Amino acid sequence: MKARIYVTLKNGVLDPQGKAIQHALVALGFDGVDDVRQGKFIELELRETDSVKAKANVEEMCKKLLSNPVIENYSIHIE
Amino acid sequence: MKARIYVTLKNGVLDPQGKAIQHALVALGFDGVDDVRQGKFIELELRETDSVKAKANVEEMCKKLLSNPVIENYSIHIE
Amino acid sequence: MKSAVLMFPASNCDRDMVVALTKITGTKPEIIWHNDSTIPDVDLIALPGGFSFGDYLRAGAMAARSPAVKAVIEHANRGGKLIGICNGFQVLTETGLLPGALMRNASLKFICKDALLKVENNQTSFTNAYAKDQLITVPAAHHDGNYFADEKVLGQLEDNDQVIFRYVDDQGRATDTANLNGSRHNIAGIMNRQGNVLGMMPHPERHIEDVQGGTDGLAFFESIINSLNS
Amino acid sequence: MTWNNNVEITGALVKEHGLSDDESALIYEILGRAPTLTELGIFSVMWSEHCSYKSSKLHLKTLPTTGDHVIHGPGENAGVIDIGDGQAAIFKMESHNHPSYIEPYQGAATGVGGILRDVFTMGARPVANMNALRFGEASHPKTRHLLSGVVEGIGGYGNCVGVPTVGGETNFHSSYNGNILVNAMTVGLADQDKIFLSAASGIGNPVVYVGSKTGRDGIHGATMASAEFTEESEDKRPTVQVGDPFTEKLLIEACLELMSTDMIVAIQDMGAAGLTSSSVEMASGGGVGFDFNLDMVPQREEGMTPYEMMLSESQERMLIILKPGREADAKKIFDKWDLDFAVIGIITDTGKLTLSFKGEIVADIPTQPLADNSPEYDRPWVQPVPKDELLTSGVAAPDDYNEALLKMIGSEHLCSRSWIWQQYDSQVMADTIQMPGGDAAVVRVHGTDKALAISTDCSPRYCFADPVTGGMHAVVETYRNISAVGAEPLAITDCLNFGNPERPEIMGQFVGCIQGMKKACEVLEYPVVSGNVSLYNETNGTGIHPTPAIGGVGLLKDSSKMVTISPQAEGEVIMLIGETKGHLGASIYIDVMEGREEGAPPAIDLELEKKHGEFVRSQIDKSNIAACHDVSDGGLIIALSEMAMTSGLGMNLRFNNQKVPMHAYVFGEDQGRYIISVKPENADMLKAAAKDANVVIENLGTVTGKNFIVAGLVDLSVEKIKECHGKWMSDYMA
Ligand SMILES: Nc1ncnc2c1ncn2[C@@H]1O[C@H](COP(=O)(O)OP(=O)(O)O)[C@@H](O)[C@H]1O
Ligand SMILES: [Mg+2]
Repeated sequence: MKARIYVTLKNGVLDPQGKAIQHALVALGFDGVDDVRQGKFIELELRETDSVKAKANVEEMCKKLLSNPVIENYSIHIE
Repeated sequence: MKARIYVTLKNGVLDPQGKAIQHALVALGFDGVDDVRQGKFIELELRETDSVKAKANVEEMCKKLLSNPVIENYSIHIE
Repeated sequence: MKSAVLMFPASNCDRDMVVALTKITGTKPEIIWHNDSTIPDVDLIALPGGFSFGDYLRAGAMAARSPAVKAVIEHANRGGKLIGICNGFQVLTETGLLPGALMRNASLKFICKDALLKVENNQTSFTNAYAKDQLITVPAAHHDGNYFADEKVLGQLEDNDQVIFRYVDDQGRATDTANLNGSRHNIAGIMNRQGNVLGMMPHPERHIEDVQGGTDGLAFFESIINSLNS
Repeated sequence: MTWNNNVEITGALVKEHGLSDDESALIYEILGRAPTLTELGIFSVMWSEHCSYKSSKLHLKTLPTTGDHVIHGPGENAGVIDIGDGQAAIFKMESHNHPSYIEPYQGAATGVGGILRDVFTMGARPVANMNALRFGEASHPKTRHLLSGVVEGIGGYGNCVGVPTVGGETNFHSSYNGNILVNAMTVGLADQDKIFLSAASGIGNPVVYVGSKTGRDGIHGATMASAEFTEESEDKRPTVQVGDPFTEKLLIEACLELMSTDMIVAIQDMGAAGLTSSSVEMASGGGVGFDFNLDMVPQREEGMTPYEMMLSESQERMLIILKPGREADAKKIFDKWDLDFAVIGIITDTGKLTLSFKGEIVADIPTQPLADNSPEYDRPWVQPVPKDELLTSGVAAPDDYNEALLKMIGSEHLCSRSWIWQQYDSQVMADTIQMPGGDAAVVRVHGTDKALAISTDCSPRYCFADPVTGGMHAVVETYRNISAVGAEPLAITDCLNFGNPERPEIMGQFVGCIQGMKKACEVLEYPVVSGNVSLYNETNGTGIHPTPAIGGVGLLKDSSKMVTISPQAEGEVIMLIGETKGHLGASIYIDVMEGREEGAPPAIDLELEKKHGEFVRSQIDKSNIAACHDVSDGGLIIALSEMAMTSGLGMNLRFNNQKVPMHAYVFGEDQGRYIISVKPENADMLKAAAKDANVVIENLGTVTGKNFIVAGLVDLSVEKIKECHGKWMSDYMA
C-alpha cells in the first residue's frame, strides 16, 4: 500500500522558502496570498497490507528519520 | 481559504532524494519499502472566498511558478 | 594528540581536515568509515564538511543515523572531544548532541565567502588560543547554515556561554548584514553544555596557510591540543 | 504498445531519426540489409552532429595538437599534458546548451557531471571546475530565470561532488536570447603512469557497467543537440536528464579506488548517446567486438526496450573492461560505495556490437564503420569579411569621465560576477590559491609547490565582427590571463559554439574562428589538446554570435611566486606594458555608451603577445612585480579600477597621452597590454629590463589613498566604484 507523508515546519519556525515563494507570487501579480509555507511530501510504496501496521511503521520512520522534531511536524495518510 | 499543493516528480524522472531516503530506511532496518518519491508540499493562505476562483488562481500559480512543468506534476486541494 | 576523521558517502572536506590535523598535530588522523561500528580510541573525532548522502532529505540527517555515529555519540558521552564542521555541524544537530537545527540559508542560495567571526568565548577546549572577542576570518561555504533554535534554547546557549562564534561586521557587531545566512543570534558555532562537543559552519581547516588567504584557523586546532595538554 | 524491433524502416522513420537519404543508404551498405529499429537508433545517435562531428571534423584537423607537453591530444576523453615530476593535468570543456535552455538547473548540473566524468575516466582526480556562460540580453524575459537556474545547477552539482568551481566568464547578448550557452570545463590531476584510455582489448574480457541504473532519461538528447531549435522543441520535455551529484561523488571515489589497482583494461564514461557511444568507441578503438546481454543492464524503469537502453542518457554511469577473473574484486569496491555493478557482456573477435535481449539478437553492427565511416561533410562556407574599421572621430567622448567610468563598470558587461561565484564552493579541497575575481584561477597541485592556472575566455562580439581575429583573440586572452598570474601557458581546450553549419556564412564563421585559433596556437606554442563542438545554436533562423570558448591551462612551478591583480601596498608604482592606440571598434565603450556594435575588433600581433607574456612571466618569476592585470574588456581605465577595487587602495594616475583622443586612450581595447604594480625600489630596474627586452613600458602613477584619481579626468572613491561594480547583478537578480 501507499503512505503519504506531509512534513511541515512548526509554527514559529521561519520558513525562508515559503517567504520567497510568497514574494515571487506577488511579483508575478498574484495578490491575495497572505501566507505561504513550504513542506515536504514523501510517498512510500509499502509491501505491508495491513493499514494499521503500516501506519505504525511509517510513524516510526517519521520519528527516526523523515522529520526533525526540532523544526518539523508530520502527518501520515495511508491508502 | 487554504490551498494545498502537492508537487511531485513526473513518472520516469529520476528522484535521487527518494532513492537515498529508501536506502537510508533500509539501513535503519525498515524493510518492505519498495519505492520512495519525494515531492513538495506547499500551503497557501488565500484571501479569496470563492473556491472555484481560488482553484483557478492557484492553478495559474502552479503553472507560472510553483511547479516546473519540465519534470514535475502538481495537484491542488482547496478547503 | 590522536585524532580521527569520520567519512560519510559524499563527505568532501575529509581530505582538507586530514591535511589540517596532520599539519598541526604531526600525526595523520585515522579514518572512520560511516559503516564502522567500532571506532578507534582517540582524543578527537572530527566530522568534516561535505554533502553526506547528498544532503538529501535534510542536511546531515542520514549521516546522523549511521552506525559509526552511534559510536561517536558514545565517545562524546564519555567526554571525548568532538568537532563538526559545516556538514559535520549539521550531523551533530541531527543527532541531538548539539541543540537546534540548521536550515536553508535565508537567501536560499549556497554561499561561499570569507566569514568574519567573533570569538565569543575563549575559555573552551576549542578557542583557548584565541583572545576573547577576537575577530577572525574563516571561509564559509554552505547551503544550509541558518541556525535555528527556539527562544528557550537560545536563552540557555547565551546564558551558559555556549555560543562560541558569531557572524559580525568589522567592528565586531552582530548586525543583520553581517549575518551570512540568517542564523538566530548570528550564531556561527556552538558548544554543548559539557564543553567537549563543538559545531560550526565556517571551515577553520581551510585557513591554515598564508596562501589560502589566511591562517586564522590554526588557533582553533592549537586550542584543542592545548586543552589536551593541560 | 508492444515493442517491435523488426518494424519496417520507412523513409519517415529514417527522417525522424535525423538521418539523410545518403546516410540511410550507407547504413544499408554497412549492414548488407535493412537495420532493425535498435540499429537505426544506434546509427542515428552515432552519426548525429554531436557525436560524429560530421560538419566540423575536416576543419578541426587543422588545429595544432602536439607539443613538448602534450601526452594525449584530442581523441581521448580529455587532453593530457605533462606538468613535470611524472604528473599530468587532464582537462576538457564541453557544452550543455540545449538541455540548459529547456531546464536550466538540471541542464547545467548534468553538464558539470558529464565533463567531470570525461576527466576522471582517464584516471584523474578532478581538482577544478570552470564555467563559460552566455545569456540573452538582460531585458529578455527569460534571462533572469535562466541565469538563476544555470548558476544554481552548476553550484548544486559541483559543490556536492566537492570539486571547487574556481572561475569562468559570463556574457549577455541578444543573440543568445533563444540559445544560451553553458560550457563547463574540468581540470584533473593524475600520475602519468596511471592514465586510463578507452580502447578495449582482450578477447573474452568482461565488460562491466557501473554507476546509476538506466532510465528513460534524455533519449535522443544527442540528436536534440544537433537540431535547430524551434518554439516547439521547448515542449520536448520528458527527455531531460536529472543529475545526482551524490552518486557522481561515489562514482569518482569508486573509480579512483579501482584505478589504484591493476584490474582495469579500459574505461569510458557514458556521455551523450550513453551506452551506444561508449561501447562503440571502446570497441572500435580497440578493433574488437562486444557481445552484450541487455537483460543484465541495471534498469530503473520497467519494460525498457533495447532501443531505450542503448539511447538512454541517464547520468552517472561508466563502462569498464576488466582483466579476466577480477570481477569479484572489482565488485567489492562498488559494493562499498553502494553503486550498481553488472557484467553486461564480453569482448569478442567479431568486430561487431552484438546485442541480445530476452534471448533474441536485436542488433548486430560492425563497429569500425559505425564509428569511422560516419559521414564527413565539407560544407560550403564563405570566408568571412571583417567589419570595417570604426573611425574614432565618429565616437563621442564622454562629457564626464567619472560618470562614464561608473556607467561602464556598472553595466552588465563589466560588473562583478560575485553574485555568481559566491554560489560556488571555490575553496573545497583547500588548494585554491587564487579565487574568482582575478585574471586566472590558480589551484595548487596537492602536496607540491606547483600550481595550475586556468582561464576561460572568448569575446563573441569580436568573433562576430571578424571571426579570424576573434578566434585568435580568444586564445590570446587565456594566454594573457594565465601569464598575468605568473604561470606558463601550456595548452588549451575549446568549446566551439556556432549556429547552423548548413548556412555558408555560419560555416564561414566556424572556419574563420578556427583559422584564427590555429595561428594563435602555433605562434604561442599553445596546442589544443581536447575540445567540443556545439552547432545548430539557432532559433527560428537566428544564429548566436560565433563563440569559440577557450579554456587555457598553465603551470606555475613555484606557487609562492604567484601574483594577483591586487596591488599590495601604498607607494607601489603603476606601469603599463604595451602600446595604447585607442582602438574603439567592437568595444564595450561603444556598446555601453552609444548602444552600437560596430567596427572591426582590435588587431592582434601574436609575436608581440608572446614577447609581452614572456616578459611579464619572467619578471613575476623574479618577484619584481607585486600585482599584474591584463587589459581587456573596457580598456585601460577599467583594468586599473579593477585593481584598485580588489586592493581597496586608491591610485593617483596621469595619462601622458598626446597621440590619440583621450576617450579612445582611456577605453580603447588594444591588445597585448598588461598593467603592473611594482614596489618603488624595483621601478627603475623594471624599466631597464623592459628596455632590454624591447618592451614598451610607461609610468602611470602610484598606489595611494582611498580615491581612484586620473589627473584631469577621474576622481572617485574606490568605495564608490566598488559599490557600482557590485550592484548590477545582485539588483538584477533580486
Ligand atoms: N560564470 C562564472 N563563474 C565563476 N567565475 C566567473 C564567472 N564569470 C566570471 N567569473 C570570474 O569573474 C572574473 C572576471 O571575469 P572576466 O571579466 O571574464 O575576466 P577576464 O577579463 O580577466 O577574462 C574572473 O575571475 C572570472 O573567473
Ligand atoms: Mg584578464
